[in-house]
Amino acid sequence: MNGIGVFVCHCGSNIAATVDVKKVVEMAKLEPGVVHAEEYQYMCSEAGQERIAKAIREKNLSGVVVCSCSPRMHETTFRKCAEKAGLNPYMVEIANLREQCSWVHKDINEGTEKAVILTRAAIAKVSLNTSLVAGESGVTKRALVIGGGIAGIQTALDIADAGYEVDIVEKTPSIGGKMAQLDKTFPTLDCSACILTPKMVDAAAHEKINIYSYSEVEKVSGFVGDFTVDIRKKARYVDMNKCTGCGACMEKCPSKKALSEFNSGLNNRPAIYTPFAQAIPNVPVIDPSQCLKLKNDKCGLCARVCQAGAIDYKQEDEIVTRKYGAIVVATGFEVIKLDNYDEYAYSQSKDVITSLELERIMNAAGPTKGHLERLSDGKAPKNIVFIQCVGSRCADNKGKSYCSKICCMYTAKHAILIRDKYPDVNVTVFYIDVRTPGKNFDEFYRRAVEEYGVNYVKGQVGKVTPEPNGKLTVHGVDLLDNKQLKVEADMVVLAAAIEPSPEVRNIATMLTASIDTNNFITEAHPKLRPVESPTAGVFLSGVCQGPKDIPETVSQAGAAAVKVIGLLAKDKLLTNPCTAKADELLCNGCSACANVCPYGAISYEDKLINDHGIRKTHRVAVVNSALCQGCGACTVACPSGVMDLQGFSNRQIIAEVDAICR
Amino acid sequence: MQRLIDRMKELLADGTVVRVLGWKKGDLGYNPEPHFFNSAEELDDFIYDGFCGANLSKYMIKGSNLEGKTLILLKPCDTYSFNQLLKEHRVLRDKVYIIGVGCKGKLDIEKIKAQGIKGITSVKGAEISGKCDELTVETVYGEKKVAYKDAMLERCHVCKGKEHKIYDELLLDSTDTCDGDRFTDVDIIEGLTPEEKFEYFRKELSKCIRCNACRNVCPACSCRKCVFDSNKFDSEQKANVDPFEESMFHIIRAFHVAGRCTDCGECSRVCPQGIPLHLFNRKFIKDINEYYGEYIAGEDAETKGPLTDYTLVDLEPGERR
Amino acid sequence: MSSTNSKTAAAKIAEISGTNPLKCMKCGKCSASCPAFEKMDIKPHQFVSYVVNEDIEALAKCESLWYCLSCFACVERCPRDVKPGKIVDAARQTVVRQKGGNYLSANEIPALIDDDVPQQLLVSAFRKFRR
Amino acid sequence: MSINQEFKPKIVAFCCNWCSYAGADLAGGSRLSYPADVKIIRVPCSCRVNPMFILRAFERGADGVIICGCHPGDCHYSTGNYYARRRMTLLFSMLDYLGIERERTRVEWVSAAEGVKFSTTMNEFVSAVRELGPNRRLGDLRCKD
Repeated sequence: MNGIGVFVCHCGSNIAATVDVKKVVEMAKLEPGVVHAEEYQYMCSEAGQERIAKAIREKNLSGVVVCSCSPRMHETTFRKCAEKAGLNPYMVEIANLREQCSWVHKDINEGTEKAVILTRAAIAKVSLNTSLVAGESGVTKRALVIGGGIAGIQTALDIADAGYEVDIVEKTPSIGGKMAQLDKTFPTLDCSACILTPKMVDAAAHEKINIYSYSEVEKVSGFVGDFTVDIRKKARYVDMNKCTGCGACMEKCPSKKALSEFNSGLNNRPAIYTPFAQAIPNVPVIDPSQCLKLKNDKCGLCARVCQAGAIDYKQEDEIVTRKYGAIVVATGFEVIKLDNYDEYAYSQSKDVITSLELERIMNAAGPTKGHLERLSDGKAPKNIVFIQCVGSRCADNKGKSYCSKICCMYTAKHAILIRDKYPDVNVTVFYIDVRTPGKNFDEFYRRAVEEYGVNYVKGQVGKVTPEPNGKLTVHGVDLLDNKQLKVEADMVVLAAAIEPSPEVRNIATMLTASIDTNNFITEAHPKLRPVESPTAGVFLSGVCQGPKDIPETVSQAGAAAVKVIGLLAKDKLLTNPCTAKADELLCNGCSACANVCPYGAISYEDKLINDHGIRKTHRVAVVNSALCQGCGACTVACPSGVMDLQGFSNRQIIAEVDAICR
Repeated sequence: MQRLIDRMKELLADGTVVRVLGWKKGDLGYNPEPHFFNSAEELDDFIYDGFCGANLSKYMIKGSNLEGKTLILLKPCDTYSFNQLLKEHRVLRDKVYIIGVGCKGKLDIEKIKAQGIKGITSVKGAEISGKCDELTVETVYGEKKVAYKDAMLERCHVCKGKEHKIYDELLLDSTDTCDGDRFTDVDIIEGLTPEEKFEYFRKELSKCIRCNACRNVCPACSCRKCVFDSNKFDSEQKANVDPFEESMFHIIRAFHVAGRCTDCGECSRVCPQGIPLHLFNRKFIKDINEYYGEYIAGEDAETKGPLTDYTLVDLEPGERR
Repeated sequence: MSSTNSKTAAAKIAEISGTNPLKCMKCGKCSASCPAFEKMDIKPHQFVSYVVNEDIEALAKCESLWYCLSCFACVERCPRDVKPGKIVDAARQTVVRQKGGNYLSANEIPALIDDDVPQQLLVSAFRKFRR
Repeated sequence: MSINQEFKPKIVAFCCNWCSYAGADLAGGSRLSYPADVKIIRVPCSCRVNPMFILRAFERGADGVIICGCHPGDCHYSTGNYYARRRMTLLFSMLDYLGIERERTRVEWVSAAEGVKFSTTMNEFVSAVRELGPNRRLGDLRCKD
């Protein structure tokens, strides 16, 4: 220990007005270990920093206390300054004389007395500081994207374009996600498939992108830069390498009773199927719950018609283990179940549909070949009613508390498309509020009203009753007219809330990422780090983080990609040196610390310990400093105080306590 | 007891175990002590009677480091401690063969003395095979009778039950001894004013001589080096100077075993000053049960302890449920 | 009624009904669901804003109190858990209590019942008039 | 015990780096005053606060100890304050059991945005401790004059 230098900042008059800085310097000089103390107008200025550097060099200081503003403001500044002068940056402590002293106290005597004590505590702490060196860990230059919707595809493309390898894991047989199911997109009304499928093809063709379709993430271990992931490739019963995608098998398959997931269950698909014509990969899968061969060993027609010999009924799930440097969650959303909204007769009438179902009905490749017709009798509807906010913005326990964000716009889109194609159809929209923030969004909604004559009525619908004549009576209210309305409709479209995909819970647990009460993954900071999860190396893309439309999803996907690229571009990651560390000599190996570690950073090893010449094998805790974030939960769980936190050690904090209570 | 000895010899003979961890006769007939018996011959000094209150599970930390398997005798309450040690990886299951022995309540010689009986030479009626309802105390002044229950350790009056939570085999019968509520004393203290509470504990704790017997006997205090012996917190062992020194020691000791303490009562049993140390542990146990749901440490070797666990809706500090 | 009085009256209604009228997002689902809407001078959704605006005097005088069927469709369907029906009910209670008596006494009821009276009416009548 | 206006209690406040320390900074930035008796020790998380620190503070003559952390659910380390909540609940209950007034110990969740809450909490806490008077039950007499 060579000696501590104390540097008291006036911060202009910010500190000096309520703290007698000369007195602080004087008192600091009396503290044990202090060999240098001075004051200056602005310590953070270049001249101020030069004073610190000079003192470090000339007096060969072993520790520095800067009495200035909050460490949250300038701790890094002073650490860098010390480092440049040849002192370990972690030998610097800050006494917060501005935010926590001069700015809150008015009396100069009181302020000075407290400043002296705070300085004393910082001196006591710094005298126990140890030099810390940030550790390094390697980076596997490959990223994993979980989810192959527009969010996942865009993230993967952006990462791959930067030259890094990306794997996409998609649970369904094809990438494309919800966007592939949409007919047109707002507010430009361009065809969804026309803008999405080229991206899907790009992703499939990209030499840096590898798609695991019909696969799920099974297990994740490791940490930022070095994740190990087990991927379960579900048995397709079709050999990906042999299949030519001719489609003969699907045509011939006699089991055609399964509901098409892609068409929202509005029509049927065969047991061997691709979800849709432009599926990528264009290799069918056999649904084992439907296939006659797999169920009771009959049929086998597909194998017989397959000229490539790609059908393999014996195929089994396969687990692939791969290493990644970063993981992006892009698991997307589902439309909520409408069981809690029986008043809207969704389960009673085929003509009450969700908006996503309407997308399929409007789509030329959909169950009605794009003709707007009632699912009950195939007749063209004359009156269509849209009901907004079904299950969104609820404070009861039936629905979701949040606004699903996309419904106002897609309803305006649907209304415009219908009025455009079928001018004689009356469209009524019951709304609570119309929310259209976004470029050209409100203009789009106004066009629906002003150009297309869509009837917007403010007021939520109370109930929908199916009538014996096949019509639907919508019991609504016009709050602006203060009138109850009964609207006769041929079709009712519900703007049902969206919710995160159910598997996100499981994935979040595997990634130790936290999720909120609505199952959306929590971002590291709601404003400043919106695409990162609090777990290092895990990033968020798309609706898994919160409701979003396509443009927003694509921007966020790009942002997540940039974060991933920034990570993968590094050869080494510097780790926070203020991590926990166990004293192997005395560790009990009791597991208390590992039980409370939120990062899984603590493991146990049977180590040969040399205890003053006595060699014994003990079970001891080992902290992975790349994983440890330095919270200190383990240090308190440890009964013998063997687990300590570097930079905030037990003895350092005790020294501060003692200095304050002296 | 002969059955027990025969069985132990059998297990030694067939090589299942290489030693026995049990109780050895003391010099006074009422002070047996824990002992590792390394051969069948040594077992001549073995005893298991009403005075064998000592919980042997902690000795298995040492036993786990010895060559070969150890036969350990565990009373029902000792099995909780053993499970807890197993959970904390302090003992190894495959290094031990457990005979769960029956228990009819354990005796406290101090309780006999407290009845004004002096000059005790021996006590009869404490045999495990007996009925355990009356003790005959031989003293230099003649024979005295004491009801077995009146000489029982406090902890046996609030016994957790006579079921062994872990064992390889069971031997000997038990009798239920529970006739009290273990939280009664805690309730009483909780009802006092701050002044009265402070006075009570000051009076009790000022007796503490920091002999560390409570810590050394405690099966949960199994750290290889106790914080009070190390410099980890600048808290090394030192002579008591002021009343708070002991309070600090005892609060921290109780806190360190909170959620791990099985309420085996050894701390109070061994305290030479008779400080009711279990009152600290039971306060934590009571709070844990009330705030976080019933939890019995050592009931199994897997469940997460209450202090290494949480729920999103836990009670706020200072709030009462 | 002075402003402090109306404040207390509004608080009283919130208390009796056990609901928080501030949670209302003015969607109107209550009014859309109400079978007695046409007869009401103050509509169910307005009831909520009257309480928010502390105009309890108007509520006490309104016809709606006696037209509400207490069918609780609005309570069931309110997405914000504001339960307008309970608010109407609470407002009615404050009026009934002030008048110092019930609209009907239990003894008068048997004479009024004939075979055509649905049981639900009896139940809701008790709910409305007897506390 | 009569309220002694002259009595200047020693108050140790442990503040987590991410929320409460930032909350204290915000209180400073907003010039929201609280008694100078409060001295803050920065810890990474409320779960870093060892009961040893608290007892040590009392031993060395502190009159009150307060621990501030992120609101439950907002912990920077996601779970730290949940553990802290259990530990402190039990420890404070024990201190109460030993006759150490509850008003001398406190846990408060203060977010980085709650400068006002930080200042009002400290004002309340200090006046509660002032009312109790000096801590005589815990102090190490050797440290006194």
